[in-house]
Amino acid sequence: MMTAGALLRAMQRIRAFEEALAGRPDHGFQLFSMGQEAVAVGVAAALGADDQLLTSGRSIAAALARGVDAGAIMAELLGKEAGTNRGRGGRGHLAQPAAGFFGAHAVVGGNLTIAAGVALALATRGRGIAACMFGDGACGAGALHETLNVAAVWRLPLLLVCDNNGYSISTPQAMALAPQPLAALAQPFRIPAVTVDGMDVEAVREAAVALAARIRNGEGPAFLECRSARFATHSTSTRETRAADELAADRARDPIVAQARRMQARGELDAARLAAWDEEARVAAVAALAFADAAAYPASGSVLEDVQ
Amino acid sequence: MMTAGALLRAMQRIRAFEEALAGRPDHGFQLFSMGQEAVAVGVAAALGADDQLLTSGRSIAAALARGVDAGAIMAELLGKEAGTNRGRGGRGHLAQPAAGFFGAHAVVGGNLTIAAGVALALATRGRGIAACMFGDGACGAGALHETLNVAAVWRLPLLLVCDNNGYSISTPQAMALAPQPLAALAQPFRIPAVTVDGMDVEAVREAAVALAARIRNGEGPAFLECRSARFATHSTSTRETRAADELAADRARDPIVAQARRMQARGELDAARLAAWDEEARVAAVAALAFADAAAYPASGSVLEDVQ
Amino acid sequence: MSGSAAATRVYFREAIARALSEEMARDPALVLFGQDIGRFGGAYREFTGLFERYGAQRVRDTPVAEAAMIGVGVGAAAAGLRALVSITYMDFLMLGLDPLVNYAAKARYKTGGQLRVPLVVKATAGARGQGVAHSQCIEAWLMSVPGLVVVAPATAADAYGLLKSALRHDGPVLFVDHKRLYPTAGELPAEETLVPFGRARIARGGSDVTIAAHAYTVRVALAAAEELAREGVDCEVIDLRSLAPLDVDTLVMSVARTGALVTVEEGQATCGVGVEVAARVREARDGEPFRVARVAALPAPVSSNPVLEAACLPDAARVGAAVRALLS
Amino acid sequence: MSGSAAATRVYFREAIARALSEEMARDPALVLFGQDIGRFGGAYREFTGLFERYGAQRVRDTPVAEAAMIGVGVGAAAAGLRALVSITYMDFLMLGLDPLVNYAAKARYKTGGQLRVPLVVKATAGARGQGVAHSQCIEAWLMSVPGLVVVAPATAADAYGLLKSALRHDGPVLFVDHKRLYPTAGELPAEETLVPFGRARIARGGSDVTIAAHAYTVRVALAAAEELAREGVDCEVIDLRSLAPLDVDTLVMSVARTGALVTVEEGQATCGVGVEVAARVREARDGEPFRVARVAALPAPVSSNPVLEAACLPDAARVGAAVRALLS
Ligand SMILES: Cc1ncc(C[n+]2csc(CCOP(=O)(O)OP(=O)(O)O)c2C)c(N)n1
Ligand SMILES: Cc1ncc(C[n+]2csc(CCOP(=O)(O)OP(=O)(O)O)c2C)c(N)n1
Ligand SMILES: [Mg+2]
Ligand SMILES: [Mg+2]
Repeated sequence: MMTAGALLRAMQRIRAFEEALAGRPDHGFQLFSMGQEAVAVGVAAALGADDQLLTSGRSIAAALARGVDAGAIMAELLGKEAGTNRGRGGRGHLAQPAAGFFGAHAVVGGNLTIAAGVALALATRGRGIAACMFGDGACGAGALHETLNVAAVWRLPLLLVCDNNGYSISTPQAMALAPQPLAALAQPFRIPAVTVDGMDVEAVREAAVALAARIRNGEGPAFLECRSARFATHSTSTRETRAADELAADRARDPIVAQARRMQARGELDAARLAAWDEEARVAAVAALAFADAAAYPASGSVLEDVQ
Repeated sequence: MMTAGALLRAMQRIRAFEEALAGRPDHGFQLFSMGQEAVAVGVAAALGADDQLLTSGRSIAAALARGVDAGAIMAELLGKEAGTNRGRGGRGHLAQPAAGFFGAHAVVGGNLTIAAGVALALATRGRGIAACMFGDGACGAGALHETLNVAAVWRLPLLLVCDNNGYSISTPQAMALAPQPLAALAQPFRIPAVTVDGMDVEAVREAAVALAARIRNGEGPAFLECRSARFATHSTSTRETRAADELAADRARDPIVAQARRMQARGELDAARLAAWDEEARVAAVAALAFADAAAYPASGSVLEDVQ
Repeated sequence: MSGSAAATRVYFREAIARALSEEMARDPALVLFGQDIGRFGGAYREFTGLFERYGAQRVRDTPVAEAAMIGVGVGAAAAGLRALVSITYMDFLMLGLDPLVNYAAKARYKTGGQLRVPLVVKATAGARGQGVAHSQCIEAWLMSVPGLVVVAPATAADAYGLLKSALRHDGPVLFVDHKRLYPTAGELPAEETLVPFGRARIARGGSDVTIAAHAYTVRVALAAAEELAREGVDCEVIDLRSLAPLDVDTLVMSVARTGALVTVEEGQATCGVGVEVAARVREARDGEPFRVARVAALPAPVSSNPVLEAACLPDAARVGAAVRALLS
Repeated sequence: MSGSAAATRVYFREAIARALSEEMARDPALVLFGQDIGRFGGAYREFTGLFERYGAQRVRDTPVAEAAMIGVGVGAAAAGLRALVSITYMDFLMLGLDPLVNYAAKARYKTGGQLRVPLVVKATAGARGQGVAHSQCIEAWLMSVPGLVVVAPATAADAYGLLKSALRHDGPVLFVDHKRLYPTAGELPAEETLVPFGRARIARGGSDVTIAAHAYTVRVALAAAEELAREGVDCEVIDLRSLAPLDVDTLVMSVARTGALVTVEEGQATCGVGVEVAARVREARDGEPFRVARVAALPAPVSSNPVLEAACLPDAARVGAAVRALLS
């Protein structure tokens, strides 16, 4: 069980990583998770070595939370051969199955049926569960329905995690999706579903651990909706559409600040320790960036490798 | 409002039509509705001249119930130029939009999103609703989810009718579908849903009329599940997989016999009148078959007509 | 390309927005469906101003559900409206092929002429650093579907003129707009000028070799032609514009003069646009020989990696090399 | 076709069932997914006996959800199993192209070699009186997808041998089985004989013209060859068997002898298999001329109507006419 401090530090590392990358607009656009760190960290805290995590294209937080090496992720995002995917996947396709991060897939909803298949393979092997993170936008896709149904009929060890930041690019959830809450989508399939505050890392962790336990217990799939908020624009090349006050209200719910405050209130953390952890995270991010910058691009002659 | 007798006679005409066609295996396979007549007749009874009905490939009952000419339907099923679709559509694609039967489509679940579009067009015009009949098998398809969602978000005048005969070819509902009842699928979208006995034509009619009234009233889509039973094999070229006793139990619930009995019990029908109606239906079917047999096949030279 | 004095210079996206706006004013039955096409104005800002002018009923933001987006557009069009469905990345057209190919392309035929589907599916194709699932060009698949018209403009004027023709056609049309064309500008004639289907455009006259391209690769071909001109090789560049129907006559007349054809496309060469273009020309010349070469993406997924994307895609250098090899 | 004494005569469906059963025995990781493939034994009875022998965990009846069927197969295969997904009608492959093309075909590439997807999608193609949405042949679309292998047997022996190769391949394979082949029978060698990818079969030797076909059209081509033989025209019929990779060498050697190539396919001619085959041969012969003609379905939906279906599909008469026209 990860401690409150470990949860906080994992979020700090993600934030620092993305801030370091954000300072470097010289590598095409990126899909940041700022504000949504608690979802990735809380879910990853419920997963073990035999488990696999799949995500949408917004995957930096999940990859780091799952323990994939920061340097390899940064190198991948900068298109370097030293990246997790040898620089072939890039933003939206980060993957390291050997580390339990089966990977991101940039097709909205496109990883859902894949995750059901991964869950089936794990069930056949007899060890591990699959968790799949997707956004609210994916809840409009038929793939979710087909996945919920087969997962329920076959009692697959699958944890479906909706990281609901309330928007699909510029489209607010309510304009595109009738279900309220989105967790209600699981009910017809008699799949247990919970909605939690995605800005509260301990709440996410507890819900994920509880649902994962049921799944490991052979009770079939479960659905976890985490209400989060995206602090940055959809991508670094997308224009912002939300009002300043809405953004300010979101930022006031910063999951990192909230966890730090909570720990301080519980007397588990003092300002000095917090600052030290922040600095540690910053240093790690700078190191990852340095590693990535020093790494080489793939040779153009390798363009036909690993096609078939 | 159709009378009890009108409902019965509509079912008798469908049964007689299919029995006449069944006696003629010389035109490829057919998809019969025997046993499911009450669903088509009850739903059609709730539709008016401005409305449009769409169905799955199992569409003979629906087309007849909607008032499409029996001779034209028979001609279509036998591939004749005099058919509703000039013999181009055939089994699985019967259509006569001018008669309010927008048509069948043989892709399972394939008519669902189309029906939502038809409903949107009708709403824009300001008159009429769209009804879409589909089987239990279509409830596993993502298209249903996407249709439920857009219909709810846009409050489309759409009546979704699941003609649940319990099987997708050989696959029992419970083996392929987790939701129980299937009407539960509408709940997350906050779409009103009802499950009725699909072998009881008056029950189907009442539920359809009530839901259609809500839809006409601008309250958005509705979902009607009708529990029916297929008396024949999936298609005339498909082998039977159900046990004899199961089939016998189904046939004991014959919607035509049930409606006749009910009317007799209510003193609305005597044996002579029933026999006369039966004979009328048989004669009409024979006439339809004679019309179709007399009609010509399309000219092979017309193969490139109406492509673009 | 220098237009008439009255012509105005507009960005590709402006040409599309103008065509849409004018057609919506002209035909009240026209409804648009797409992700973030409302207030947001579309991923490429090609829908700017339409929501404000025509409102939420006619400019509909949709959920991320390509199958329903196209299916609803098809049903609405078949039932009396006229629909344009915007697919932000052609890769995701795959999710909506069932309603497009199995229903829309066959509706008129299978109903014996009772139904028509005046639908335009606008699908944005091509690579621009977005990776393996946001870069594909599958227009060749749709070219093979009876009942579908497929157009792919390379200039602002053709985007405007072809989109207008598509929005007045009574059957389904695939309108392919390439990502890399959005930052480009071109001249739009002052007077409304529609571009008919099945009519190619000679983008550059020449006598030594015919280069046939469409969408963004027309610019690649023109760049190659400039280089080759310096070497004394005079290329004729034909912008196909309309892939189905194809303008075989214009191609045949050009090849009759040059005797050599190089096809260029960003999609795959296998079963692609170019191989079909060459075959149609050959069939029209019944057997009279001419030299042919095709340039296309290499047979690999298109990575977002800058090095690998560039290595995979056809560029002016590869087109130039193909022309030199063909003429040598 | 007469086989060795030891050979057994089996129906096409039996060849498939045998290959599946043997491979399931050989590889416990192999799982099958499909509609009604369990007790029912499959739409064409090609899964007969497998459910009884291997059970519900490995022979999985699925809901009618092609996207999930393929997606689950892809995920299971990528995570350590080996999957075969049965798509009863190739028309419905369209519903599952996203997981197949956007994920499976790119997984190895986009993960830098970390993932492999040992998946076979078995899609039943072709027309047999089932109408516009149950008759299409879209194998040419998949031929163009980097990362996919596409095979299409015409005989029981090749169905057996190619399916076995597919079930041992470490990447995604599209296995095309044509409806009209199910009632046919052929000889199966007594000893297990795998058929490698990329190797065509000379179904009939000849010297006047090369006819290239695949799946059911091989039988159409052979029938035409019989007729033509009576007229003294000696046709070589090449059964492509493997569409991606293509066996260009065998084609080139044949055309070198005959100087004429007629391609036959049941799908559309436009951007089809035949036009690609002819182009590969031409490229391999660098420019050395030969006569070419293609025979395919007419550009219309394939109706269930007996008259219109027959009018639309290529038959021996049309192949014969094409050969005569080419040689005259
Ligand atoms: C099938 C598909 N359609 C459209 C897109 C374009 N797209 C990329 S991200 C995105 C928004 C997804 O929103 P959500 O699922 O809520 O995830 P978030 O971006 O909020 O994390 C869209 C529409 C896509 N990648 N895939
Ligand atoms: C997308 C798709 N997949 C598979 C099929 C093959 N198929 C035809 S009918 C049918 C069964 C459908 O069952 P259901 O929806 O319950 O309708 P019913 O036949 O019971 O009336 C199937 C699987 C199809 N037509 N479309
Ligand atoms: Mg979101
Ligand atoms: Mg059923």
